[in-house]
Amino acid sequence: MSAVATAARQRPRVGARAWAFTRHHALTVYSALFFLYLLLPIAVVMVFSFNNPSGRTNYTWERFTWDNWIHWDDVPGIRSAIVLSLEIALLASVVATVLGMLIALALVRYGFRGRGTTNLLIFLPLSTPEIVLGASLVTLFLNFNVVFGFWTILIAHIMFCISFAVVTIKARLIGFDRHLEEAAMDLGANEWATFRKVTLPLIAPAIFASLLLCFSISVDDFVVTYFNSGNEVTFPLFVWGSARVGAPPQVNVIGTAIFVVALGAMLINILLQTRRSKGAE
Amino acid sequence: GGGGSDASEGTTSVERKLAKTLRMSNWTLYIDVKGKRHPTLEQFEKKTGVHVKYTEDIDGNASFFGKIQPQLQRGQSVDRDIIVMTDNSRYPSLLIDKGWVEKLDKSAIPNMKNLIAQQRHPAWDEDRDYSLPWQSGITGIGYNAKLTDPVKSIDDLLTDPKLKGKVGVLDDYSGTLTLVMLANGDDPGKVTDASFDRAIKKLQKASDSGQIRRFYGNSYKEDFAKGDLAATIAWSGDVAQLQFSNKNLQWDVPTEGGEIWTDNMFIPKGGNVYTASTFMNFVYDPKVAAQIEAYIQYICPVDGAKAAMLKLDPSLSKNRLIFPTKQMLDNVTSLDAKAFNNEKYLTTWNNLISA
Amino acid sequence: MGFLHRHRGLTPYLLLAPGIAWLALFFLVPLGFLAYQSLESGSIDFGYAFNWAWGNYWDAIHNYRRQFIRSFEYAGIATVLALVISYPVAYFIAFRGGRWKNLLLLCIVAPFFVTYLIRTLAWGTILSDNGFVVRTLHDLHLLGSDGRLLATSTAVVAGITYNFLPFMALPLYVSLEQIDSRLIEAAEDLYASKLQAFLRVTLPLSLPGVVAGTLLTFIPAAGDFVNAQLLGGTKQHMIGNVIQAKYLELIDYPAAAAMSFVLMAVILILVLAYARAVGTEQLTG
Amino acid sequence: MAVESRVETALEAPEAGRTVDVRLEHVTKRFGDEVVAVDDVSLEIERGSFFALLGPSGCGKTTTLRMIGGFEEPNEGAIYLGEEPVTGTPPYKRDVNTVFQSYALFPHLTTFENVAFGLRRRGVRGNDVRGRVEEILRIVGLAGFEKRKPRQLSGGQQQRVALARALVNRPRVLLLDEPLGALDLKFRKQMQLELKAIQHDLGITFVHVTHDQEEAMVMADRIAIMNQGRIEQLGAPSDLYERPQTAFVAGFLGISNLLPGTISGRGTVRLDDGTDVRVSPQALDGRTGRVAAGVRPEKIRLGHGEENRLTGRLLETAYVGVATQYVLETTAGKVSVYVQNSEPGAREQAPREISWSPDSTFVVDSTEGAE
Amino acid sequence: MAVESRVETALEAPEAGRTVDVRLEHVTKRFGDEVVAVDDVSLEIERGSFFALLGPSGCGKTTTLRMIGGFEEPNEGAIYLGEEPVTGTPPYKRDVNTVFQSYALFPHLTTFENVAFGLRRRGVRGNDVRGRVEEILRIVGLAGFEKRKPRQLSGGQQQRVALARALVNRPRVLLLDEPLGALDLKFRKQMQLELKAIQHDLGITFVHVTHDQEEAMVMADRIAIMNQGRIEQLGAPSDLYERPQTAFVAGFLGISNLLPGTISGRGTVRLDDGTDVRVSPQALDGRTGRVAAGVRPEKIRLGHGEENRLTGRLLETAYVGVATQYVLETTAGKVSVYVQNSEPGAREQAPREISWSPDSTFVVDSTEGAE
Ligand SMILES: Nc1ncnc2c1ncn2[C@@H]1O[C@H](COP(=O)(O)OP(=O)(O)OP(=O)(O)O)[C@@H](O)[C@H]1O
Ligand SMILES: Nc1ncnc2c1ncn2[C@@H]1O[C@H](COP(=O)(O)OP(=O)(O)OP(=O)(O)O)[C@@H](O)[C@H]1O
Ligand SMILES: [Mg+2]
Ligand SMILES: [Mg+2]
Repeated sequence: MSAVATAARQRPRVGARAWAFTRHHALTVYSALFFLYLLLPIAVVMVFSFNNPSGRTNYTWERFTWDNWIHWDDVPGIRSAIVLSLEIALLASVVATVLGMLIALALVRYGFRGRGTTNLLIFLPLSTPEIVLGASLVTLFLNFNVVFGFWTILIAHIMFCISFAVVTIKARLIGFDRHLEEAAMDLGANEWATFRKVTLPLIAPAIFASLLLCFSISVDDFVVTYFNSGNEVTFPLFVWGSARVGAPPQVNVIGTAIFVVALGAMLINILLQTRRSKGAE
Repeated sequence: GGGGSDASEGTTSVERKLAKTLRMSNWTLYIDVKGKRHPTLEQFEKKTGVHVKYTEDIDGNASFFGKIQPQLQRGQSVDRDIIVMTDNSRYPSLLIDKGWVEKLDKSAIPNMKNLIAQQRHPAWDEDRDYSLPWQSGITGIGYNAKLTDPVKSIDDLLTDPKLKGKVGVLDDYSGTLTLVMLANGDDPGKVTDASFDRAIKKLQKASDSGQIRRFYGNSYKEDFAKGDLAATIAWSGDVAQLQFSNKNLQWDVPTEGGEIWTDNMFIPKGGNVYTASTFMNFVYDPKVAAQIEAYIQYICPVDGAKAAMLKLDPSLSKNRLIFPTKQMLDNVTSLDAKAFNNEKYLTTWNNLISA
Repeated sequence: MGFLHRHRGLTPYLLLAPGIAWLALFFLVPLGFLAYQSLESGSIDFGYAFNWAWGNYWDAIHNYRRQFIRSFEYAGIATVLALVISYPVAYFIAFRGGRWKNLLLLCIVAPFFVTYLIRTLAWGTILSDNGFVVRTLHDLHLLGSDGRLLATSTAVVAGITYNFLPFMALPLYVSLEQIDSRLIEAAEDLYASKLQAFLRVTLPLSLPGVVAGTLLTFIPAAGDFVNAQLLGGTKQHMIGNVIQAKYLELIDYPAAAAMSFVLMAVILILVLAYARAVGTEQLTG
Repeated sequence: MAVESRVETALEAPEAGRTVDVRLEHVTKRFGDEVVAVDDVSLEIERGSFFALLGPSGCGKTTTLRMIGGFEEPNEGAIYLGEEPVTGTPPYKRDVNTVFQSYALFPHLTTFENVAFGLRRRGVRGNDVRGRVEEILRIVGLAGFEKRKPRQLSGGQQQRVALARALVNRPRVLLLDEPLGALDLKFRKQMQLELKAIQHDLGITFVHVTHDQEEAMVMADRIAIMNQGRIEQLGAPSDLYERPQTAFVAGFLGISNLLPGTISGRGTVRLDDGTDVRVSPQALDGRTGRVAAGVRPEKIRLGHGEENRLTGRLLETAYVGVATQYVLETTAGKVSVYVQNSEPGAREQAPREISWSPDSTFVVDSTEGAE
Repeated sequence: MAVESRVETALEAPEAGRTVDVRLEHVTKRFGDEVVAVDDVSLEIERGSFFALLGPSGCGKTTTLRMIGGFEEPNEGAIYLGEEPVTGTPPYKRDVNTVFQSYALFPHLTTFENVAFGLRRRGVRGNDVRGRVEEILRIVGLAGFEKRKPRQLSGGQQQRVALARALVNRPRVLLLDEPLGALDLKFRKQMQLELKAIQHDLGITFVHVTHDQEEAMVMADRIAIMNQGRIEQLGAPSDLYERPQTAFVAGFLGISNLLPGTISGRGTVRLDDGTDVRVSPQALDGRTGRVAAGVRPEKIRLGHGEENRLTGRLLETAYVGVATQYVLETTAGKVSVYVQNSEPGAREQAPREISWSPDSTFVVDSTEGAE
């Protein structure tokens, strides 16, 4: 192969490569911009967590300080609020995801009487304005003389998270290859083992997505929580309440911290996994 | 209004014995703070042995009322001894009319004598049988001196073309209406259909023309601080805080007059009257009042607090947004209590702000 | 387990039982109270009485048609925007995410761990009339004469879009992630350009995700009030705001309840129409 | 040896009193209103035997297996495993393992874990698992592929994982749905021997779906030929091959020449061109009237050395490795002849006369159904 | 007829000056660090020819096709379609269609829409589409299945949809990855004829991966035998069969007897037991020293009629439908013999002497690689 021929052969190839490269990266660049857009306000929140305002309002940048981070719980009530919120969000997302998954399995896998109705029932809580959702639940609790507090908040959160879980997991189950479950049963796995060893790993992305969604809905809910919280205060309640005087920078600290901790934990997890799989080879 | 239920009958002031715990609900960050603690509450505990379960779960009059209303309606206890609600809303009078709050045990509140004169006889609770002020504020006009000449009147605010789109108006029924009515030369203390309509029309015009940026809740502060609002109807206490960061932010009572509002302590049905009254008495001690005031910096309803403040923080005692001058206090009024519960007015108002 | 298999007809009901029981008790029963309430009349001062006050429904539809329409308009636009914005990213994570998939997913959701108010405050800072963004847009003559982004309908729609992105992106990801890339290869083999392969194969196969995402976005967005409240101007209020005001400010519980039912009914009708359009199997599995 | 043993078994008539392992009684399976995938099928499979299901694409083989495996319930009829009816018994309670036509490998598990799946479900642990999985992977030629995920294997390798995954469990009944279809001839032969050895050693009952008749003929004790959801004929391989009952079976098992005619006497069929063909009397099986006389191409000799004879004109010649195929146009119809390529150049002949023995002649009802 | 035409083409030597349609130059494809799926493969496929890729499972056939189709980029080397190098050219810009080994049918589309997919992408509309799709569905025997979704089809039916989906586009090059593997013999033969007819009529270049050697032999003009990513031998079918160059090729294309020995003179191999085997001089191909002499089982005759002879003891007999296989233990090693079952009872013989012609004898380098 002469040099000329080689060069001639390579020219269009380089062009094609460049084109493919650009296109490949168009999506990457777009995604980067998307995350920038998504995370931009978080960056602002983060910046203002280091602000040292002279008054009680944290609206404009004044001076840098570490104080807010060092004394992150120097605002009475903020610590118990965030702890309560995290507890509720964790429990609610897990329970709602489990319940939602079961409903999704029933809806996708089986034809049964009442399937259409069930489907509609799933959409109803989504379409109910939060305020009446919260208020009417109050009526129920009052009728049964339930003491308002942790449990009523949890019940409410699970209630409105279920629909999100069902819809998300259903989106995955619809494309699921049933032959794999048949194969598992054929190999002696009962329903539960089949679910654990085959179904669950394959719908894991949906479970994870559902957990994330439910967590974020729960941890950010204000209206429904407000009505059913008794005199417990969750983090959003604290933040919305503090709006009258102006939220202290500690609120930014906590917001940033949840974000950073969640991301950090995930990052470490991924790196460990990579290490482990590399080590195994 | 309906009478109280059986459940609350037994817990009236008959028993003059302190409970173990006092349950108080208040607005967020609305009491003095030092580190992670509330000195006033600790002092009270030390003095009386009553533990205060203090919850900051009130974020709005309407929403808090909506939250406790179902229980009160059923005659159930709301598990609170003191709640704090603002008198420029319909809720204080509703609470009283419906019999959802207990009478104060005035004998346990000798310090009630320190209540400033202007606050002694509100229309909705003539003799302060059910309520006692916690803090007050004045609704006036705030402006950003860097962006505009001083805005002294509501008419300027709502019509000056230089301010177009940079004017904030509060979605607060009482505050905004009072100011506009005063500007119209009407008496807010005696609202008539005609004066109400005039006020609404004026606001509607300003809203339609784009003069008003939007009707704000608490969030006006942020836009004001950042300069998105050149002038706005504003609360004195807020501007007092904003000034620390931005000296250009000014506030004044409009020339035609401003509105005063007060957050009042109530004892909801089923609350422990004696313990609650004892607490009220405690915070009406001028020294305690000054200590609270030094932190929250609204307008203190306690006579003698200014004197006490002089010792605590002289600069604050001079701040007329915290200790308003007599002239300011003479120039403020409040809205006709009857207007608060007028469904027609409220509907009209809401149609204006949630267009 | 053997029991399950023997009574296969029962299995779906057993699966449904806990979740549906939860919804029935904590949603349907309260909804019953709400229905009852929606037919009451009276006022807070004089009490409410049940008297088949169907007029509440009529009033709801009649007096607030504008807000109803606006709600669906905003929710619709926001849904389409969210779909268009997040589809490529969901695609990117599903097909190019590799081992970073979960981290990227978390990145989509994590901003929402920060309370809405704080997030919106931050947007307020970014999009302030005196901020960098508005000034740049101004200089590019991309902004109208009132020269602002906040307190406009754009701001409300953008706020809804932003705040509902995860509800769109995650279901999309979930169904994109399971598409067999060999099918896309097959499409390309059959002369489908990248775009056509996407339109004819990837998109239809991700339809369950699209349907899930659009529903999870549109339905709650139609009842949303907080974005209009914090980002809107004087004329951007949605039906959620009206219901909020009816309930809290006017303490007109029957009206609020009736409006909620009207809202729910309209939403369900739209959902059914949507299901019919995209094929019920996508919706119902 | 395995091949040898097969021959023995195939020649034995099925004895009475042997245990039946799988029994289908009037089983029908419909999909929707229109598709009848399996239509009133009855069959018995003896314990430890090697049963092959043969039939054209879409005839209902997979559906039959799926019903035995427990993945579909029949609309009508009953299925027995051993003595027990298994309607409603879940797959995991049936001591049956399946090699799926579509493999159905678990995409999230490695080759090793795919194969170990069944063992683990039955509580086998640790080194036992390792030993057995590695053993079976070695047998299917996949030693060294333990860590690969299914997506990283070639088609044939995937099929072998599917095979190993079922074999490793040593179930009572093994259902194989075209388990060797993606393998090359050489390896397939090797696997056939392995399968026979396993069947022999462990006494497993094999139900084997294949489209490779030769495979069925070599391996199976009994073969069922299905067509359009029904069983056309069931019997030992040589029976089916040498004495097909229907034109479909004759045509399905290799090429056959079917010459239409009428039975003209004891042991004689008069073809439509007037030629008389001698057949063994039992081949007539009591038939009368119009029939077709059949003969396999490889049973025909070039030249006139045998009793039944035809002459014709050479139409086509094709070289197919082992043999050469001639197609002649005769007065009785087109006839194919296979001649082994014993020596190079054998295919250059241009034959005109052919002949075959009456013993190689079979008779079927009519020519409809076979092309 | 199609078969006839094939024979002609197969016998012609590839002429110089014919256009090359597909060319691979030193193509290597690796997966990860360890797997070399395709290893320095070079080949040329002429326009309109039928090229078969044959090789054991996992040898790299699919990977080769996927590189031609554009689904994988080679790590090294270049691929040309016509005169153009196609590195980086996306699949949809290559006038190449593929029948995927895994079918890759679109699950959301009906049979009709699956088949119509390619046509619609190229702007064919309305009745044209309907006509062409129905025509091709008829050819693959799926008329009436238009409305079914892939999951409602049997395995073989799915494969036929995959075939139809590629065929209907009449591309310049058609890549078929075991396109008939799930079909029964009879239908497969029929489809083979159809494919040849289409190739003949439309001048499409076929690259056909199959594990069925007979299929390759019957259909292909040229065959490449791959092993472990490399091409072992490339040539016309009869060349490969009758003159394999390596033991692997000899062993892969059907059973062959390889008898180790040493070249002892012009046209003679002395086997290890001392027997001399005569071979044609060109078969030696210049080799010296140790080799193996090979002969196909079907070229061996029972009795001593031919020049090369061996005697031995009968070990096994197997009946395989068309023929009977004998395995004899001779002094030179085990020898398989195929004898056609010309008449019933032929298999009862117990042969001791075998012989074959020098022309049927080939010579390969050594016996490693073939069993
Ligand atoms: N994605 C992959 N990752 C790693 N190895 C792979 C991958 N794809 C294929 N291989 C390996 O490359 C080799 C060649 O695979 P290929 O699919 O080309 O085989 P093949 O000749 O088509 O085999 P078969 O006849 O079984 O289909 C095999 O050993 C296979 O395991
Ligand atoms: N889920 C289904 N819905 C409708 N028809 C079906 C379904 N599954 C199979 N069929 C039809 O039932 C018939 C039998 O299918 P089956 O899979 O048993 O065939 P098969 O004998 O295994 O064929 P192959 O050799 O092609 O795999 C076919 O005509 C097929 O189209
Ligand atoms: Mg099948
Ligand atoms: Mg392959």
